[in-house]
Amino acid sequence: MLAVFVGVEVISKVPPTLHTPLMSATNAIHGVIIVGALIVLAKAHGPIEIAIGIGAVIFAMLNVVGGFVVTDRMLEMFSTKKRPKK
Amino acid sequence: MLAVFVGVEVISKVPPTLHTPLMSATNAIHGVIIVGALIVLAKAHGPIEIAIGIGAVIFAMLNVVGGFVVTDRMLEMFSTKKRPKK
Amino acid sequence: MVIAVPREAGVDEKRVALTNDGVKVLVGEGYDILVRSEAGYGAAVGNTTYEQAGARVVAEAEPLVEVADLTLCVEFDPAVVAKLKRGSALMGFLNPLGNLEAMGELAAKDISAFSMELVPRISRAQAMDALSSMSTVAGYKSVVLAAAQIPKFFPMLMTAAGSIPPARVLIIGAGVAGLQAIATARRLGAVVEAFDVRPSVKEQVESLGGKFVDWGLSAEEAEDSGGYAKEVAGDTHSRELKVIGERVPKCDVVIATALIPGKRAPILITEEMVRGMVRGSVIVDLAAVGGGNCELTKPGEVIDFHGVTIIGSLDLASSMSVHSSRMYSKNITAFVKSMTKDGVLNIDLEDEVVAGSLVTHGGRIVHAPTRIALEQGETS
Amino acid sequence: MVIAVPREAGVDEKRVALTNDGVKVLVGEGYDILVRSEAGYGAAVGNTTYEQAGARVVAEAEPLVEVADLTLCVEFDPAVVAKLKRGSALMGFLNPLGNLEAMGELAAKDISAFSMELVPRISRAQAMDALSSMSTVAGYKSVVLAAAQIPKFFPMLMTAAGSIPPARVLIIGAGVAGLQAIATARRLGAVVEAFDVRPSVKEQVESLGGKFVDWGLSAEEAEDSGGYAKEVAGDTHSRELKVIGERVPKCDVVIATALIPGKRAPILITEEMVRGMVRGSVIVDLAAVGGGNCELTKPGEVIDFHGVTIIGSLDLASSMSVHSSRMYSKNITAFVKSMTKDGVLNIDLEDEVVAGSLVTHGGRIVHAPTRIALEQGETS
Amino acid sequence: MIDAWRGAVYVGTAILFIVALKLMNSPKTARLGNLLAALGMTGAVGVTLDYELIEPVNLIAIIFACAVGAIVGFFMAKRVQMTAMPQMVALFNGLGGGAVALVALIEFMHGGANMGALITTALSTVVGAISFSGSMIAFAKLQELMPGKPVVFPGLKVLNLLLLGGMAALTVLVVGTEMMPAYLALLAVSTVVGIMFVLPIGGADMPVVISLLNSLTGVAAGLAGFILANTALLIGGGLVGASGLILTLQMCKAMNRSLENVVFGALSGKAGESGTSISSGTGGTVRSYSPEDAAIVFAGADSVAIVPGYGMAVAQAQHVVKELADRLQAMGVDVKYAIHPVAGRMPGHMNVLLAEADVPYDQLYDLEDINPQLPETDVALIIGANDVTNPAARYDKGSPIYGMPILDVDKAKTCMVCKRSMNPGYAGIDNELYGLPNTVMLFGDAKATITKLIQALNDL
Amino acid sequence: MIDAWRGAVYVGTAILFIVALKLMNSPKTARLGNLLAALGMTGAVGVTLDYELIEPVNLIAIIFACAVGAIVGFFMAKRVQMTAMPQMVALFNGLGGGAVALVALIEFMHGGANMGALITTALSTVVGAISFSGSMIAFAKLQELMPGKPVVFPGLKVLNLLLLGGMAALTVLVVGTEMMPAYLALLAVSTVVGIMFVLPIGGADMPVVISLLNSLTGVAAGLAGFILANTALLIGGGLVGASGLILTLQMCKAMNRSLENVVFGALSGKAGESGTSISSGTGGTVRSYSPEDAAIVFAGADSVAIVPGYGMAVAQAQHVVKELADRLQAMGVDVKYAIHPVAGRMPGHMNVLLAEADVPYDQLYDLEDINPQLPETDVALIIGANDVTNPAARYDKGSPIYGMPILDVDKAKTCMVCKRSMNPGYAGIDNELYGLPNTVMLFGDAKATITKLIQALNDL
Ligand SMILES: NC(=O)c1ccc[n+]([C@@H]2O[C@H](COP(=O)([O-])OP(=O)(O)OC[C@H]3O[C@@H](n4cnc5c(N)ncnc54)[C@H](OP(=O)(O)O)[C@@H]3O)[C@@H](O)[C@H]2O)c1
Ligand SMILES: NC(=O)c1ccc[n+]([C@@H]2O[C@H](COP(=O)([O-])OP(=O)(O)OC[C@H]3O[C@@H](n4cnc5c(N)ncnc54)[C@H](OP(=O)(O)O)[C@@H]3O)[C@@H](O)[C@H]2O)c1
Ligand SMILES: NC(=O)c1ccc[n+]([C@@H]2O[C@H](COP(=O)([O-])OP(=O)(O)OC[C@H]3O[C@@H](n4cnc5c(N)ncnc54)[C@H](O)[C@@H]3O)[C@@H](O)[C@H]2O)c1
Ligand SMILES: NC(=O)c1ccc[n+]([C@@H]2O[C@H](COP(=O)([O-])OP(=O)(O)OC[C@H]3O[C@@H](n4cnc5c(N)ncnc54)[C@H](O)[C@@H]3O)[C@@H](O)[C@H]2O)c1
Repeated sequence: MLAVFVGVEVISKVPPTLHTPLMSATNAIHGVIIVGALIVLAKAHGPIEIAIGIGAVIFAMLNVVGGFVVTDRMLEMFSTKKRPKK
Repeated sequence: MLAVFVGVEVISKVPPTLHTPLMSATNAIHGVIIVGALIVLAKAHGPIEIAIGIGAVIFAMLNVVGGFVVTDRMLEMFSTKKRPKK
Repeated sequence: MVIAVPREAGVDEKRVALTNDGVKVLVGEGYDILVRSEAGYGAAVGNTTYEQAGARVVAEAEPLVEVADLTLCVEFDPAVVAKLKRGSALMGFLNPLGNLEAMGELAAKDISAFSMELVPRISRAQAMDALSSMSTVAGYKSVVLAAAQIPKFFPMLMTAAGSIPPARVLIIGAGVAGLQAIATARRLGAVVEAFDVRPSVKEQVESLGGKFVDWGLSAEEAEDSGGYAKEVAGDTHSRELKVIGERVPKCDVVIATALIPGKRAPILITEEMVRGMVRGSVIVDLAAVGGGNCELTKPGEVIDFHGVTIIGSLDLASSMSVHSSRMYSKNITAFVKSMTKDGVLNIDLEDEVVAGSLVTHGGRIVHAPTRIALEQGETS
Repeated sequence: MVIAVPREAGVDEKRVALTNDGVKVLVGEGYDILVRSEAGYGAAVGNTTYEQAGARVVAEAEPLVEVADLTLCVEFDPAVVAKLKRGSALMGFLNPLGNLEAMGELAAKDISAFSMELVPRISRAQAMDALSSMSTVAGYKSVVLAAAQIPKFFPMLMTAAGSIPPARVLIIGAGVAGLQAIATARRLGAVVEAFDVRPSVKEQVESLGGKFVDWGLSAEEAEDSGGYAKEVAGDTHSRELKVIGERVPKCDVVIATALIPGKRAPILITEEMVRGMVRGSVIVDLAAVGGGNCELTKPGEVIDFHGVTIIGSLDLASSMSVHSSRMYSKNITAFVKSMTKDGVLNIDLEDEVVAGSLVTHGGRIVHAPTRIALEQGETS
Repeated sequence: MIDAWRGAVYVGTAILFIVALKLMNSPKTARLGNLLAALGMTGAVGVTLDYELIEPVNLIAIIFACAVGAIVGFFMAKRVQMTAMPQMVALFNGLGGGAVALVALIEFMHGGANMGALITTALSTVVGAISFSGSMIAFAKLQELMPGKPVVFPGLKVLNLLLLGGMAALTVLVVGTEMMPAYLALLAVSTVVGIMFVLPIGGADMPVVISLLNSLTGVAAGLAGFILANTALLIGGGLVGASGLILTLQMCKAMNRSLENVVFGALSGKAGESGTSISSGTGGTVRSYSPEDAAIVFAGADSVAIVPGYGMAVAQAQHVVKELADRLQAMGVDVKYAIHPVAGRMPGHMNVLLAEADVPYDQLYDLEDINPQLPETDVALIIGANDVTNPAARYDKGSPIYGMPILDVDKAKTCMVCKRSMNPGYAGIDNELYGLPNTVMLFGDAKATITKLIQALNDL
Repeated sequence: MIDAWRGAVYVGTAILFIVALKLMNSPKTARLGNLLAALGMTGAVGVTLDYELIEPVNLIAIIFACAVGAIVGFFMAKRVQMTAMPQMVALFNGLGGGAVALVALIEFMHGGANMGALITTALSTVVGAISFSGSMIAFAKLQELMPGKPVVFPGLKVLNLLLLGGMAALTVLVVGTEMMPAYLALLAVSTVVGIMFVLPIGGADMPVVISLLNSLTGVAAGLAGFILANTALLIGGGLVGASGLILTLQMCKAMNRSLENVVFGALSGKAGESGTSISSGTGGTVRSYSPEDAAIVFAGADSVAIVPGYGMAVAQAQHVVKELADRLQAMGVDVKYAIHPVAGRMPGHMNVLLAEADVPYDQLYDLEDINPQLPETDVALIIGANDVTNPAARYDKGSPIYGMPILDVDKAKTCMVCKRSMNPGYAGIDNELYGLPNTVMLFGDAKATITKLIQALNDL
């Protein structure tokens, strides 16, 4: 509940240009499901569960790694134009 | 821990004139100890514990009520000068 | 082709039709430029400067317009017509309706005569719009003259010797000159009100920090299709006089610029209004060319009427000769350049700008109002 | 007590020493005010206006200064001395060093003569500082005159007929008049540089958006204890001429205001510099009162030197008669009021302002430089 | 690993996530924010498992799955073209949703849960599956594997109602009976619902939908956190669920649409084009920026040309324009004013105003001087000018302004136009400039808008 | 009452507290914030107890204690004079600390706690007691029940070290043995430590100390939350602990001191006067405001008179001054410019500049017109003017400006002076205005400072 509240608080004034990177970053963050996937895979029994677990971990991992890398690439655009401040 | 973090976040940019009212408000807030005092008084056994408990509740209640009222009076100063906006 | 730049005929005329910058451009286009000796003195362009730019300076005795294929002037001198080469071209403020006879002669000599005041005010022709250039100059100078004349400050001044209120300036007619006058008066710190028949200029006046006198005339009543003002008459005119009459006596300076193309300028400031003005006040009547907006105005003169100075001078542009010549020369140059094809003047009657500004061509008077006026003159 | 306001003697002098506002104040203090008929015409103050304010208008034939206890004037007319009542007082720009003989006569007639230019420039006396008032007027007007004279625009203008560069204005001497000139020229859009011997004015020039020509003179070399400039001579002077000489030819307008109290104005613009200027340029020499900063200046005249106009006019303040009279009248009124006790003039020699501005009093010349000059004149 | 330890790391992760989102508010710190979030994630993943307690088979499976996911994810993300970013985000989001559904599936298979846990499991299955299939459709649309337009067919509404009803019924069944077939049916129906949800949406609304799905995935992950009693999941998921929703709403707002309108618009047949994209009179789509967006553009610029026009005069915006220029110069940006000879309504109109605002003359450039410089200029900021920037003057013989020289602002890298509307200027003609791909509009009164822009620059 | 229900209310309370603190950031919403916090508190208190489960004795005790506390607290707070506010805050804070200590005491008496709970109990006793006694001393000092100056005596340092050592030893003893006497000794020693902590601090540093004690009480309450496993206490206490500390640090910063310096300054003998108060050349203490402070003053003003002087010209601040005036007018404030006849360095100097900035003439008032209005003006904002506001001109015959009429800005309710330093102006004399009680200084270059002020007004 507090998390939800903080979510609202933290987001409420983002410039529109950053909407997409921000969406992408939160997208990567919900990749925390990797934690859940790892837990279930760790205690999985039998091939079916393991297979499903592997699927879950792969999916989640793709989500996490891909999400962060894509976000980073988006954000690169803002910072490439470095110039001396006065 | 999250609470601490939020505390930092929420306070970090207060104009100096509001320092005193803010201090006063947080002062009232730590009066939540009233909750603790109530709990212990509710389950207190024997006159000594009850006496101490009564002391704790009175103290805490003073803190809470006095704190909020004082803060409100301080803040009154800022809002008395109401005037029509344009 | 040879282009001639004679010395202007008017005694007080200090402008010149082509400055050294213009010479450079036209030489680059392939023309030979002849300039009468000392033609540019009034505009601070010396003979050597012309020569350095590529022109040939022609002494007083030698022929000039006589040998030219195109003659450039600022104000038109009817006496020049006789000297022009047959079939050549002429360019300048010809004032055809005021020089009907000369126009006939020009046609008779098969001269292609371009009148700069007829250049249509379309976007493409803005660089050739000499009327705008000269109005700009006049609008600016009118305020400077008024400031020099009036025994008061323009700006507000709060000093140890009391507070001086800002001058109150009324601009009548917020066209090109009027707007420039507003801007200049505001720069000097005056409080400026502007008046016009065309309600569409309200926004323009305000965009310069002036206050527009809104007297509720609709655009249809006031404006023709070309954006020029229509003549107002009858009831509207008397309403207009009332609105102006209320303001004039409260003003320190009035700049009048109201003109209606092809007509006498409307009378907007009556003798009575002037009598109501405070001693020392100043009226600059830029409409003096059209007879003046003030009924007391004597075109070309500065008069004092009960302590009010009424400036009817016609030479405001000439008094700013350096810059007005420079602008005029730019306009002329742009015009000539637009008609030039392979180094010769190519008069393309299909071209709106060319056709619009031609008065005589191919031995005929092609400017309709002029032709009509001439014909009426002959019949009457 | 009777205060007299005569008509100014100078033909071109349009100012008046006391306007209707001043009359009101002094009547309130208990004085009787007599004003010569039409004395205020030049300043747009009519006889009836004076009467409404509480003054008595005195016809030409009637005695005026002859009956007055205090006579007010702007410029001093030596001829008036003979008419003044013995033991009365006189107030105005007396120019004592230029009117030595008349000062002697004033002393002889036991007249208390206050010279407005001698009012000390202390904070309290700012409201009586007529020199500052007139300098303010002159500084403003000098720029307006230059703008009216020069055949160019002051402001930058980017138009379809080319871009007009802003006028370059050099102000020499950034005192009261110079600063006002900077402000006015900047308002009109010119690029302004200012030059002074006193380095302390740099900040002031910049506070008006002007550029200060820094030529590295120290405050001690340049300034006396009262904040006035000291005369610069020898090496420093030639360095100064060099700095100015580099700039003058690049300028369209030069406004010269450099004065040194009690001395001839320094020559800062040489003939050679003027020759280097572009035709049509303008020099306004406000230092003409002190002989002029330009060696070609003819005080009181406007001359044309190789196309450069040099304005040496002395009547700039007079040409702004309405406001300059108003300011002067405020100054005079404040001065008289400060000396008034129970409705009469109370000359308190303890008062710094009174003592400082008195030239003659109690039958003696109390202004030291005047006395010395007179004595020297007598012995030589 | 001691539980307390792990808990601490999870809380740390949560804090890092929050800080990261906060840092994402400004372009200057956004990248750092992303890095911090990644760091937090690494920490959380690192401490999750007690490796010594895991069976070898599972360990191998874990290592294998992690390696595959990480490597494939990394290269996909690195290789993808900038323009294909949106579909990437959709894809990854779907995978996240899928992972949740799978986790829930395994938990269900484990069985033995109480009522509350069962409900939660069913819910996270539903949400995860919807998020998965919806995202995949979004991906397919954006990648043009299927038509990008809204797909609507008769009976879609009825079908949707049926599906939703089925979903509800199945959920009850699953919770009541714990039967595997019912569960699988629920999974299937949810997947179809996801598809049906995204199918009717298209075009410019896609980003909003992706954002919504993103939020959904967050909710799903949070639900999984409940099932697994895992703080990191709970907080992380909740955070994304909430911020994702806010973000979605903000995106709608920026488009002047409501969320309902976006989601159900096509269904009810009243789908509008996105509010930010107006098709300009001369073709091309017009992009509208907020002052905040504009500020970010300026933050990345080295050179700016300010082009004032009549609108600046009308708004009397000269003083704020000067202030903006000062602000930009203080940031090290090279600022020039490009003055068209007939800008405004009188010769020298702009000069009068800019002189009043104390703009130094040497920053003013006329047409001939500035035009060659414009192609190298990062941003041309056009303030209330119109005709003098209209490219039609170059070639369209029928145009009333044909032949007038214009400022080549269309050649600048970005061309930003501040005016109140799409209305024409003096000449009364449309300006195709506004539809060019490198043009963005900054709608509003010049004075108010530039003031906001300065504020946004300060807030950056 | 169901525990889940109660938990939800507690979380709600926590959120209300957070929102409240957030709202306290701006004077406009601060009061609402306070109300919300009080609301949250009421909620938390309301749900805490299962009344049906409480023994009648305890219930009566509770009702009695609550009534007494509430009534006394209310009237004390209502009756107290505005000037006595700080000591009230100190008093209430101390009571809060005391309550914590008492709660801990009862918990200790209950006994039967594990190691962790014991440590926590000991800690909350220590912190609560320190906060209690420290606050009481602070109260006594402020109420002038004892000298307000720092009390330092030889050997204080040694004594403090001994006390701290004793405290540590006793804590270990308590945790190890659970003996009541040890506990009581700990309570006593902690109380003495609190006294010794505040005694050597005095004067302007008091608010900082109170804020620090406030933070401590928060920490103590949080610790009590641990003991009682109560979320509301945990979050509320933690919040106050953290925000109180931040606030303390900010207060130190605003005074240009470090926390160490404030707390240990007197002890080590290098206590400085507060950085914001400089004694003015003509006596009186000069108060310096930040632009943020100034903004709040303006937010409460109905009428403002702007007094420009030479400094505005030097800074070329006329455009930002106009902007400030526009901003204030948009807020509904009546703005007038008061122009002194000799402000600046030439006649009409201010007119030239203000006209350039497009200030309407009818907002300019000269000395005679504005002086009668100044006593009714809320704020006189003096921008780079000095001599023209110097009250010495009225009476000090020795002053070079004696006799010059001045602007009666000293008669305005608040007089705010923006200049770079305490340096004199043209006349070279000090200005006693700066030391008047209704004057505050806004040090800095006029242009930069006014720009910051506008920013602060926007942020409000
Ligand atoms: N300079 C001269 O001497 C002169 C004389 C006469 C005619 N002209 C003609 O005038 C035109 C000048 O070109 P231009 O580009 O300067 O002006 P323009 O083409 O007339 O365009 C001005 C634009 O400013 C916008 N605008 C108006 N008020 C605004 C406000 N408060 N805030 C923001 N934007 C505002 C208008 O769009 P919105 O309504 O959408 O806001 C309008 O499209 C040319 O066509 C020229 O030929 C010039
Ligand atoms: N108006 C005239 O005609 C005229 C002519 C000559 C003399 N005077 C005299 O000039 C004085 C005018 O009074 P005033 O009050 O206008 O000016 P002032 O008394 O000279 O004071 C100006 C103040 O502005 C401050 N300042 C300077 N630069 C600044 C900057 N960049 N930002 C902020 N503050 C700045 C200075 O203090 P800091 O250094 O602390 O910043 C200074 O104390 C009077 O004494 C008058 O008699 C007037
Ligand atoms: N498109 C272009 O390139 C271009 C160039 C220059 C001018 N123009 C336009 O042409 C129009 C006229 O310009 P102009 O300055 O040459 O006009 P002008 O010199 O013919 O007249 C001056 C002004 O007087 C006004 N006026 C006429 N009768 C009046 C009356 N009875 N009372 C009050 N005012 C009266 C007119 O409305 C006009 O504003 C303007 O709208 C101007 O914007 C367009
Ligand atoms: N305190 C007051 O109330 C008050 C009032 C008015 C003037 N003042 C001060 O009096 C001073 C002089 O004022 P003023 O205008 O009457 O002076 P002024 O008329 O005597 O001289 C005009 C200017 O010429 C300059 N100058 C002199 N010789 C020069 C040279 N060789 N080269 C270049 N410049 C030269 C002077 O420095 C001065 O700035 C100023 O500092 C002014 O601020 C003070």
